[in-house]
Formats: sequence, C-alpha cells, structure tokens
Amino acid sequence: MTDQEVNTKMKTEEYFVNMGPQHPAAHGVLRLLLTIDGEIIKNVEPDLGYIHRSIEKMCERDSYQQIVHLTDRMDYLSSHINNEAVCLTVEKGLEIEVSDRVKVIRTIIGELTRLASHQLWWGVMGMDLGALTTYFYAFRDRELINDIFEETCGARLTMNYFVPGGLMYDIHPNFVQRTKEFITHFRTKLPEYDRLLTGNVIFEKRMKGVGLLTKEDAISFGATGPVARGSGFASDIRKKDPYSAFDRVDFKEALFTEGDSYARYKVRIMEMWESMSIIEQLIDNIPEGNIKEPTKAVIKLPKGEFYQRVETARGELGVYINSTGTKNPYRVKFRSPGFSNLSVLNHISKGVKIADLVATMASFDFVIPDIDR
Amino acid sequence: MSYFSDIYNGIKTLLTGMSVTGGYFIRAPKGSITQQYPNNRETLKMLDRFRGEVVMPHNDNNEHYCTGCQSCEIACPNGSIEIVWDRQVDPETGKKKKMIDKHIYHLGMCTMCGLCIEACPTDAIVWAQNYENSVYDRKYLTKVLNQPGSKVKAGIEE
Amino acid sequence: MKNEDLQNIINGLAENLEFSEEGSEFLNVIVPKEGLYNLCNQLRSKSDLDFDYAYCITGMDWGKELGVIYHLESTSLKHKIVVKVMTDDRENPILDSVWDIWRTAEFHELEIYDFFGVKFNNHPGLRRLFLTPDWDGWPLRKDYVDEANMIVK
Amino acid sequence: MMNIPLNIVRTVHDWIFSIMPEGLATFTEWILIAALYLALFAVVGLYLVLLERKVAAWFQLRLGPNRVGPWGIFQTIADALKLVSKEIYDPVRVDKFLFKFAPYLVIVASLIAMSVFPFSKQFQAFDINIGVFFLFAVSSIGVIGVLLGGWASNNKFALIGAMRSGLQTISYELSVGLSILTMVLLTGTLQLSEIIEVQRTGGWLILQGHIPAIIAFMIFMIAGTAETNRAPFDLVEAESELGAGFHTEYSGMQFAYFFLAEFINMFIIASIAVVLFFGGWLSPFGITEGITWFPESLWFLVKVLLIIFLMMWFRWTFPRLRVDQLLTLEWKYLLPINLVNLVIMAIVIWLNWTI
Repeated sequence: MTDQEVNTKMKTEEYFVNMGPQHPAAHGVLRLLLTIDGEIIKNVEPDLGYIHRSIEKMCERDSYQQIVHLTDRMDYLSSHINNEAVCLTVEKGLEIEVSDRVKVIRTIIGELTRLASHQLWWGVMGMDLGALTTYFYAFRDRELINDIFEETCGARLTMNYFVPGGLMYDIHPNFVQRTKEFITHFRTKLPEYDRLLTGNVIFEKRMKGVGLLTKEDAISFGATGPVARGSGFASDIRKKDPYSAFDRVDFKEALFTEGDSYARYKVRIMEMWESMSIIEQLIDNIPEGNIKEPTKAVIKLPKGEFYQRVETARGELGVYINSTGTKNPYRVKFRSPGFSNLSVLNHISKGVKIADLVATMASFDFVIPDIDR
Repeated sequence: MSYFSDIYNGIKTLLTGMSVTGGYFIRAPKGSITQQYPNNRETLKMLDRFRGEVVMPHNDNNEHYCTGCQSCEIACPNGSIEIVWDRQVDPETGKKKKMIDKHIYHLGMCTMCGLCIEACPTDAIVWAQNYENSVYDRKYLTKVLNQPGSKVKAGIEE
Repeated sequence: MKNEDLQNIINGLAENLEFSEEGSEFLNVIVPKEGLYNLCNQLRSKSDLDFDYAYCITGMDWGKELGVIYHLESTSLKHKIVVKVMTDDRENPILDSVWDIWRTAEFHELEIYDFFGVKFNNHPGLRRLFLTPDWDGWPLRKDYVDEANMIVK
Repeated sequence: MMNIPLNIVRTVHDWIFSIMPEGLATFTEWILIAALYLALFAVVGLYLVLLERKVAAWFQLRLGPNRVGPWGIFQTIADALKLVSKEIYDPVRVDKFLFKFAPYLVIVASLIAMSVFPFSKQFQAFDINIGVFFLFAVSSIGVIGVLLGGWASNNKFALIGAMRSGLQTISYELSVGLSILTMVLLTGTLQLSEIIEVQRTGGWLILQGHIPAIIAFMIFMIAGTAETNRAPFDLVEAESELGAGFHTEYSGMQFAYFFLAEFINMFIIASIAVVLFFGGWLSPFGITEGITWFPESLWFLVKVLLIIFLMMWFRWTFPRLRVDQLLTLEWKYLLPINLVNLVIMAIVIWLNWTI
C-alpha cells in the first residue's frame, strides 16, 4: 500500500459531542457542540440561552432603582461591581457627584468582590484540572469575605447594596476591622495557593502553552479582563478610565504577554495581591460624608445616551442606557465580559485536546448567567 | 542534563504541594471549616442585617405602622407585595382615611433586594433574620403580613 | 484627539455622514447603511484613526427604525466614537456584517439577529444563538408581544 | 488463617472431612474459602471507601461522613444497601450482553488477584510458585472489563474514557512489570511466600541498602497509581472532562462493582508493594517475632493502609495529567529509568554490592 492508500483506509471519523448544558466543566448551563477527531477538537460551537432571562428587556419595564438588583443576577460573582456600573451610569445621567465616602466604600467593596471572585475561580480551576482540594481552601477564604458582605449588606450573593446616588445604608461598624483581619489572614494564605498549585509540575505542564491568544486577536475579539491582560492587552478600566476612587490609589496593572492559560492564571493571582494592596491603602481613612445623595423617588434620566464601563472580575462591563426622559429606560444594553470572551474560545481551541479545552475554559473563568444575561 | 533537573524539579514541586495538604491533614481535628448544620440550630445566629424575609412588626396592642401608602408596592420590582386597602372612618377623628386591609407578601417571588424596606416612610416593614423559609407547598409562601384584627398605630402618618 | 478633529477626518471618509454630540459623551456618527462596511473598514485601517477595539455593539429599535450602535475605541490613540446605522425596513432589515473587521462583531451580530431580527450580509453562520430555532418573533423589538410570558407593569 | 483462629480452621477442616466423602469435602472447603474471600472483599472495599472519604475530608478541612453510626462507620454499608436496592437499568441502545458482562469481568479480576496474597504465614489461599507472574497477569484482565463497559455503553464520553483506559494500562503495565522484575532479581524467586522468607533473614528489601530498590519503589508507586486509574492518572473517569468516563451509563450495583473494583485494585497494588518492598507480614525489625499469639496479618494490614494513604494523598493533592503527558511520563521518563535501574540492579547482584 502506498502512503495515500494507508491514509484513506485509516481515515478517522469526526464526531459530535455535546459538552453541556449539564457538564461538570461548564460551570453552569453552557452547551458546547464539539466536533472531535479522537481526542482532538476540530470545532467548538457554543449554544447559549439556557439561562437567558432577558434582563435587558426587563430593564425597559423597570425604574432605575429596580434595574440595579437585576444586575446582581448577571455575573453573580461580581454583583457589587455590576451594581456599581448601573449606579454610575444613572449618576452620570443625573449629573450627581457622590461623596468621597461613597466612592471609597464602593472601591473597597468592589475590590473585596474581585478577591472573592478570584478565590472562587482559583478553587474551581484546580477542580477542573482534577485537584479537588483547592476548592475547599478557596472557599474557606471566600467565606470570610462573604461574612463581611453579609454583615454590611445582609446578603451573600445578590447584594443590591449600591443605589443610584450612593449606598443603601452605611457600612457596618465592624466592617473596617473585619476587612483588615481578612487581609492579614489572606496575606498568609495566598502564598499557600502558590505552593499547592502554581509551582506544581503537572499544573504547569497542563497550563503552559495551552490556549494561546495573541494580543491582536484579544483586541479584535473584544476580550477583556484577565483573558486580555494575559495576552498583553492593557484593558484594565481601573487604569484606563478610572471610576470611583481608583484614581487616588496606587496599583499595578497585572500584565503578561505569553497569552496562554498560565499567563491568565498569573494575572489573576497578581490581581489578588493588587486588590489587597488597594484595600489596604483605603481602609484606614475612609472619609466622612453623605451616604446617599438625595435623588427623587422617581428618577427620570434626561433624554440622551449614557455609557459607563467598569472592570468586573471577569473584564469590562459596559452599561449603555438610552433614555427618552421617562421614568423607564428606553433601551439598556449590558456589554458583558463573558460574552466577548466566549467568542474567543472557538478560535483558540482548534486542534487541542479535550482536556486542554477544559483547562482553557477554566482559565477564562466563565460565569454563564453573565454570558446569557 | 535538563532531563534530570526536570525530574528533580518535578518531584520537588510535587512534594511541596503534598506538604501543604499534609499539613492540613495533621491539623484536621480542629481545622474543620464546615458547620454541622441542622445540629447547630440553637447556636446559629444570623447577622442583624441579614435579609431573610419581610415582616411587619406589631406592638403589644396589636398595632402596626403601615399607613397603606403603597410605596413598597411601587418600589418592588417583581410585584411581590400587594396591598389591599380601603377608606374607613377613623373612630377617633371621625374622618375617612386610608387603611390597609391586607398587606400581602409573596415570599416565593421576592428577590430580597430590600427596595421596599428602603422605600417605607414609616418603617412598617423590616427584615427578619429567618433563614429556614422552605415549605412543602408554595401557597404557604404567600403571607399576609398584618396580623388579623390589627390596626395602624395612631398618629403614624403625621 | 478632540472630537472636532475626529469629525474632520471622518467626514472625508464617506458621504452622507451625520454628526452629533447631543445627549452623549461621545462623537456620534450616523452612517447610511450602504456606506457602513466601507466606513468601518477605513476607521479600522487608517493609521490616524486606528479604531481596533469595538467594545460594545448594541442592537437598537428606535420605534420606526432598527439599527446597530457601534462603540469604538482605539487602544493605541485612546479616542472613542460611536457609529450608528439604521434601516427603515422592519419586515426584512438587512445590514452589512463587520465581523471580519472586528471579530467580536461575529457574536454580537448573532445576538442582534436573535433579538431584533436584523440580518447581516456576509455573516459566517447566522443562527439563533440564545433562542430556539423555531422561536417566533424578535423579543427585544418594541412591538413584540408575548402575553403568556411578559408581565407588563 | 491468623494464628489463633488457625486452630478453629483446622477443626473445621477435620470436621468437614469426617462427615463427608473426600471429594465433596474438598469442594465444600473451596466454597467456604471462596465465601470467606468474598466477605473479605466486601469489607475491604466498603471500608476503603469510607477511609477515602474520611481522609479526603481531613485534607479538605471537612469532617467527612459522620451521620450513620458513630463517626459514620456504617455510612458505606448504608450506601451499599442503597445501591443494591436500586434498579439495574440499561439504556436503550447499549449492547445488552457486554454491558452487563463488563462489571463482572472487572470485579472477578480483582478478586482472583487477592487470592495469592500471603496475609500472614498461613493465611494464603493459593501459594503458587509463579505468584508474582500470576498476579501480574490477572490484574491486567480488569482493563478488558473497563474497555467493554465503555464500548457497550454506546456513549461517546464512555468510549473516550474506555480508550484512554486501554492506552493507560498498556503503557503502565510495562513500568509495573519492570519494577517488579527489579525486585525479583533481588529475591531470586517468583513465589510470594518465598519472597517474604527472603526478607525474614535479610531485612525488608527496601531497607537492604540498594538504591535501585528505592527507585523501583518510586516507579512502582507512580505506575501502580496509574494502573488503578486514580488521580492524578484518573483520565478514565476525569469527571471534569468526561462526566464520569467509562461508567457514565451504569447505575445501581453495576456501578458499585466498578467503584468497589477501583478500591480493591488499590488494595492489590498496595499489597504487592508491601510484599515486595516492605516484608509482607513481617514485623518491623522483628519486634513481634517471638510473640506467638500476635496476629501477623495485622502488620500486613497496617503497611497496606499506609501505602493506600500515600495513594490517597496523591489523589487529593495533584491535578490530573493530560493524555499525552501521561504517555510522555511513561515512555520518556519511567521506562528508560526503569530499564537502566534493572541493569544496575543486575550488576549489583552480580558483584554482590550493597549500594
């Protein structure tokens, strides 16, 4: 037989596999239609909508105060930051300047949210790669943040603490002390994360050189957050377009240029260190001031279009509000980070193995309600 | 040569990882972070601001503070609150005034956003720190918050 | 770059452009739908504009017209504009796809097709991304009615 | 049997032979021994599951099962009862015969392997003179069951898992075999009881001061973990990639067979390690040598549990390897090292060194 005959006789057959909507690595109800040749992935086609609640349509019927609580349910791991995004947009429309106290508190709570989100991601990342123990270590530390949130806002996941004009109520008297205790605790635990997973030879081999994304592709695909910063795209809104109190703190933007899963991993680990440093800079002198700027009971935004971007734990969240001057927005669009990041997946996972796809997805840190909205 | 240094580094990092988990294993007896949930019901105390469910506090004379202004009903994003009200003659002043008949709260639809409690001008509804809200039939999730026979405390609306 | 300078440069790129800054923090460029692809291509490729990052693509129903709003940014030159395109045809709205200019448009256009029914020329696989293939109607349009599932306040 | 119950066993033996003709008596004795091993199998399997859950919990800052019985010691028995009472369900388009046959193949293979172990001096069902060879042959039958189960399930995830299993076993059999061979060079016999006798005089093989023996032990542990399809080599199940791998479609007792077989296999690998490297039922430094009433099988059990604990420690610490890295590890690292190790061992024996 010639080589060609062998090739035609040994032809392998591609087949479809439904990964999801119920799959342990999908982190929710993401359905990926995989075209596989053996273990090699030929094509990834996401099918969304399994948790689509049409939040954008619901916003068109709600008042501006009511929109805020819907955003909790988008990216539930950064609900505070989502709330902040809507509040900032509405404040931009009303031309309200919130007090320094509100800005600082929003920043601290936002960074705590980012820490909590990255902790959960770290635990789940280990679990996706088969190291189940990381999950519990991460949750141990995340619970402390959730306790801080619960003490101040009364909820652990769907906070709805920020309202247009400020905060719903003042922080709890214990807030400052507990936050400091948490930072002291976590500064000793984060090196342990590194010892358990980061340096591990199996982990490095699984992550390095997997899921390569170039900087040009990252920009063109609109990838943001740690995904983009792992590829060298300086996309941090906190630096680019500072909101709340980010213009008065000193922090480094986590930026790596390798573009593989390991770079994305390192970006998040570095962001955890930076978040802790931001909180430490602010926590000691929270200025006094109004908790809530007076707004009318029925907020009516002037006619026009308002756009605000914030940096959630997953990337850039944009809120676009088109107002016609009534008490309801005419159109609300949430530019969610997960949706754009998901579009990269097919591009970078052609020709890799199933296990690599799982590792790449873990390094992307998808939250499916954020993609579906 | 990198072949052997790879093996050496590999084994070293694996042992580092094992030392972390091994350390927790040794300290296991007192290191547990989980709660023994139904057993610790007695000691489990929710934080003051915990959003469990909306309740309407009544004082000893079976009086509440709700004037029936419907601010909460308007503020609620999901229609979890319905107020059935009526204009009745106030026995003291003899004037007609708005009084609630039923303050209906659908716990099954509530998203615990807290907007109703923020909106209430008289603090008639507050959060309860109740964390065991499951029932066997969803009809039990629809609650009437004002107690039967209760009336609004005099002088609240001023 | 200031908005006036941007307006001057962009004005030379295509015909029948409308500019406005009313009620918005960005420079708004309204382009007729025939010139959309050409304009976007030049916005992306001209070195003094270099809009390489489409950070938000929004489908829009203005009541009479359907359209798309592109929020564009240049990561190197740090300026932003908003490009709007609209079509009067509500029965069979067709616009040009810009997915080969900004790859992120591929998914965002799928979303817009799914919720507004705007079809995109040259899109590599227009399908219903969120909703089931047999879904009737375009939910985010203002005239969409679904009495069973929509609660109108 | 253990030293004290040994008398009882002899009494039973004599009694059976006194009331029955010889052929029937032998047959009855076989049945009794089989029943005994089955019981042992169930107890070992169930309590290893419990141990795994407890150990995992302690690694993970949890408490582990603690509801059924004191410290949860009846938890796995309750689980087994639940699994027994569940419907044995086979999906519509499976290959019915193979689907039902596969779990038995897996569990029988593990069961046969258990018969040759010398739990103590007299507690050994089948002292064959090619014991190591027999073990080695039998323990790789199990993978056929896994392959059949995955194939017959008519599920793509199960098929991928089963194929990975075949690949993994074929590769790692080599390393297991070669590291065992290294030790056989040192003992000069294939019979398991003889291997232990050698260690009675010379000390445990791993403590005799041969560096190749230590290397062989490390390789055996890695390859043995891979043989049992446990993390970090659990590509066959790989719950974050394949759902549950080859046993995705199984339920009830059929699933329990696969599940128990994993733990029994772990017990077998640990037992081989104990026999070959740690002197089997011999006490450390002969501290209980003179005590006649001391149950020697206790030492065997303690050593086996320690090795099993090591394997659990691996499982709850390391991430999973990718399939090509699994092969790289075997063919580029373990196999060459193993071959060189074998040659060094041969030279060591030839020149009668102790390094």
